[in-house]
Order: sequence, then structure tokens, then C-alpha cells
Amino acid sequence: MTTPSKIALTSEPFEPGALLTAFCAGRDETGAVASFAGLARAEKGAAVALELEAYPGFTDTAIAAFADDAKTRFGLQDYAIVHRVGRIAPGEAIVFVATAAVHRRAAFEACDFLMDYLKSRAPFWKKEHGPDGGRWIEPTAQDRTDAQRWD
Amino acid sequence: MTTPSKIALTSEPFEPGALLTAFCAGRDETGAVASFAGLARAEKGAAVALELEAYPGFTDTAIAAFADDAKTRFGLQDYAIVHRVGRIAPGEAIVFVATAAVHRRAAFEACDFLMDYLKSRAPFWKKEHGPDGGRWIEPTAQDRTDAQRWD
Amino acid sequence: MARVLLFGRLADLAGWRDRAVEAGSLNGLRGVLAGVDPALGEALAGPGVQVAVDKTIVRGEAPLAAGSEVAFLPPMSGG
Amino acid sequence: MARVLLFGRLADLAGWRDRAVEAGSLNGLRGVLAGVDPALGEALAGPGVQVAVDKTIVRGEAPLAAGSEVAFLPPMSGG
Repeated sequence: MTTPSKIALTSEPFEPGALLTAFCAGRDETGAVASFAGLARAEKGAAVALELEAYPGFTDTAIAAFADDAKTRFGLQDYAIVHRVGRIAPGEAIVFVATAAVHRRAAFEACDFLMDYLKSRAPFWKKEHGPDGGRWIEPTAQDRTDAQRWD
Repeated sequence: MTTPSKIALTSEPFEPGALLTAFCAGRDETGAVASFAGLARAEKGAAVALELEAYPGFTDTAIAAFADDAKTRFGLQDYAIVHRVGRIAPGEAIVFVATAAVHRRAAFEACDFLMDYLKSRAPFWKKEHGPDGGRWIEPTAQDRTDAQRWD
Repeated sequence: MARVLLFGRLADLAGWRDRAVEAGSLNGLRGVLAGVDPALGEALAGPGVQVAVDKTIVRGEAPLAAGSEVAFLPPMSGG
Repeated sequence: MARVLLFGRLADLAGWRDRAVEAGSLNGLRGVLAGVDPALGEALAGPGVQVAVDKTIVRGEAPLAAGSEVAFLPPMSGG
């Protein structure tokens, strides 16, 4: 495929469906597109907003290095990663990952693999804002377990 | 979630991104939306079109029964399945599956599970049209292997 | 009269996919179809071909009510 | 002058996230920051805090060129 694989960090809300439309366009040799959208949860009012901090030029470079390895590992034709930064309201998209491959097994596994990385090890700093203020959080045990599945 | 889970068979081309947009709307307690789009491949000209036949009232009922079981098995909030029937040109979408869950592991696994079923065991009959005519095809060994992962 | 539906390669073989046939049971229907088109009759009895009466899979013999819909389903390929 | 960037809880603790500091080495810089704000100095030396000089992770001491960008990175949470 000639489409360049793409990583973007954005402080503006984005629409996963629009990104999927762009990613699927003109793919007459692809076969399989897996995608994932992570959305901010309201937690029944316990979460007022999520705040994500990235280090531009460091975060995107780290993600690109990881994703390009994944592209080779899973034999992807292409991928797209868009990650929100800044303050994110419940229901808004935090992250979108799409992977394109000839067959679905590779597309699914690569998408899952990229998400495990993004959720547990990618260079972001995350603050949860609740009704009583904000707190910085660290990866959950589940995140670490998920990421270790691939080691 | 109050959104009803949905299955549709359609003889018209459809846009996976538009379906994802609709599926993600208003989800402030979801967290994770996994999706998959299967696209028809040109196979460098060896595939002129794909033709899929369904038995309306039987095919959709069988898919709904399977998908509702999957919804329970994986604790999904919701799913959407749209499957094309009739003659499908290279690059066009054959199938779109989206799953919504609180956490990504359930969303990914359920989407993968539903796709394995749809590609290997769902009641469709598939004909590949090449430059020299058409032939009816049966599930591949890979399809059977993928489906058996869940048994 | 039963409404008979053929799918996939069975419809290609028969040259039709939807026809009304007079029969009071599934075996009777198979006999009528085989009498008109022996190759089709053989294909309908072939390995992996399932039968649905009114959209429910049945095995072996079954009575057919007036207006029953009988579908012959070759091995399903998935989508 | 080095440009110093703080991320996550380190920025909250310091009350700033981007500041120019005169220092010729990383240890020198740590000393200057700790002198101004001992709590910050301690946090910067705490477990899991990594340092990037010009966007590359470094361990231990490192010289700082004029215009170097030094980022203190608390444990990364993922997105």
C-alpha cells in the first residue's frame, strides 16, 4: 500500500468513524481492517474529565518506533493512530487505532497489541478529574498483564 | 446501554466509518469500542467480484442467536453487525462488526469471536467471480482453525 | 403446495432457486424433484446439504403443511 | 541555559512546567533545582522518574550544551 502510516496527537475532539472512513478508502487489496476506539467514561459522575499530557516530539516518536516494529511483526500493510491530549470529557474519544492487513488475524492482533502498548507503556501522563479534584494515575495491574501477554 | 444491538443484511454498499460513527454516539459509559471491516480484495485482477447469498429470515436469525450469546459470554454492552449480500466489488465492505464494552479486552475478544463465526459458520453461500467465471467456495482451513480457538 | 428454495451451487445446478412443488412430506418432495431432475435429486441428498422447513433445520423425514417453505442449504461458506 | 520541562505530577508539585535554568550538567541542574525547591529536588530523584535530554532518555550524569532541553518524566501511565 502507498498510504503512509500515520500517528497524530491532537488536543481537539475527533471522530473515530471519520478516521475509519479515511483509513478504509481505496483499499482493494486489503481484506481486513481492525480498529479500536477508546472513549472516556463518565463513571456515573465520578469522572468529570480525563486529562492527558504528552511530550510532543518524544511521545509521538516513541509510539512511531513501537508501531513500526508492530507493522513488521504482524505483516501489516498500514496503521493509523490518533491520540487525544489535554482535557477530555466523558463520551469523547481518547484514542483511535486502525490496522490494515490481508487477513483478519494479523489485523486484530496488531490492533490489540498497539492498544496494550498505548494504554500501558506509551509516554503519557494521565490525570483523572472527579467531583473532588484531580489525581495523577499510573498503569493498572490489568494494563501490565495485558502488555505482558506479548513478551 | 439502551441502544438495541443490531444486525442487518444489505444488498447496497455501505460505509464502515459511518456505521462506527453511529455506534460510538452518546457512549459516555462505554470505554471500549472494537470494530472490524472486511473488504473485498481484487487479488491483482484475479477477483472480479464476490457474490454472497443469504437466506433472509434464516441467516439473520442465526447470526442474532449467535451474537446474543456472545454478548452474554463477553459481557458486552452492545454490538452491531452489518453484512453485505449480492455482488460485491473489490474495495467494497463485505462485513462490519462493532462491539462495545467497559474494557477493551472484552470488546476485542467479542469482535474477533463474532468475525470468526461470520467468516466460517454463518449461513452464507459465497461465489468468487474471476476473469474466467465464478465458483462457489467453502470455508478455508484457516477459517475452521480460527473458529475452533473458541470451542 | 410447498415453496422450495435452493441456495448456492444447488440453484446453479437446477437453473432455478424458487419454485412451488406439490408434496405432502419431505421425502415425497425429494422424489418429485429427483423425478424431474435426477442430477438435482442426487445433489440434494449429497453430503453436507441441510434442509430447513419454515426456516428451521430438520433431519430425515418431515411432513409438509400446505404453504410450507422448504430450503435446501449446501455447506455454508461463511461471509 | 537549559530549557527544563516537567510533566505530570512533577509540574503540579513545582507549580511550573517550562523554565530556563543555568547549568552545565544534569547533576548541576538537579542541584540548582533542589536549592530553589527542596521538595521538587527530592521528587526529581524519586523512583521511576526518568530524564530525557533533547528527547533522548539518559541515565546518570550528562553534560548539557547551551540550549539543551531537559525533561523530567514521572512514571508513564499510558493513554
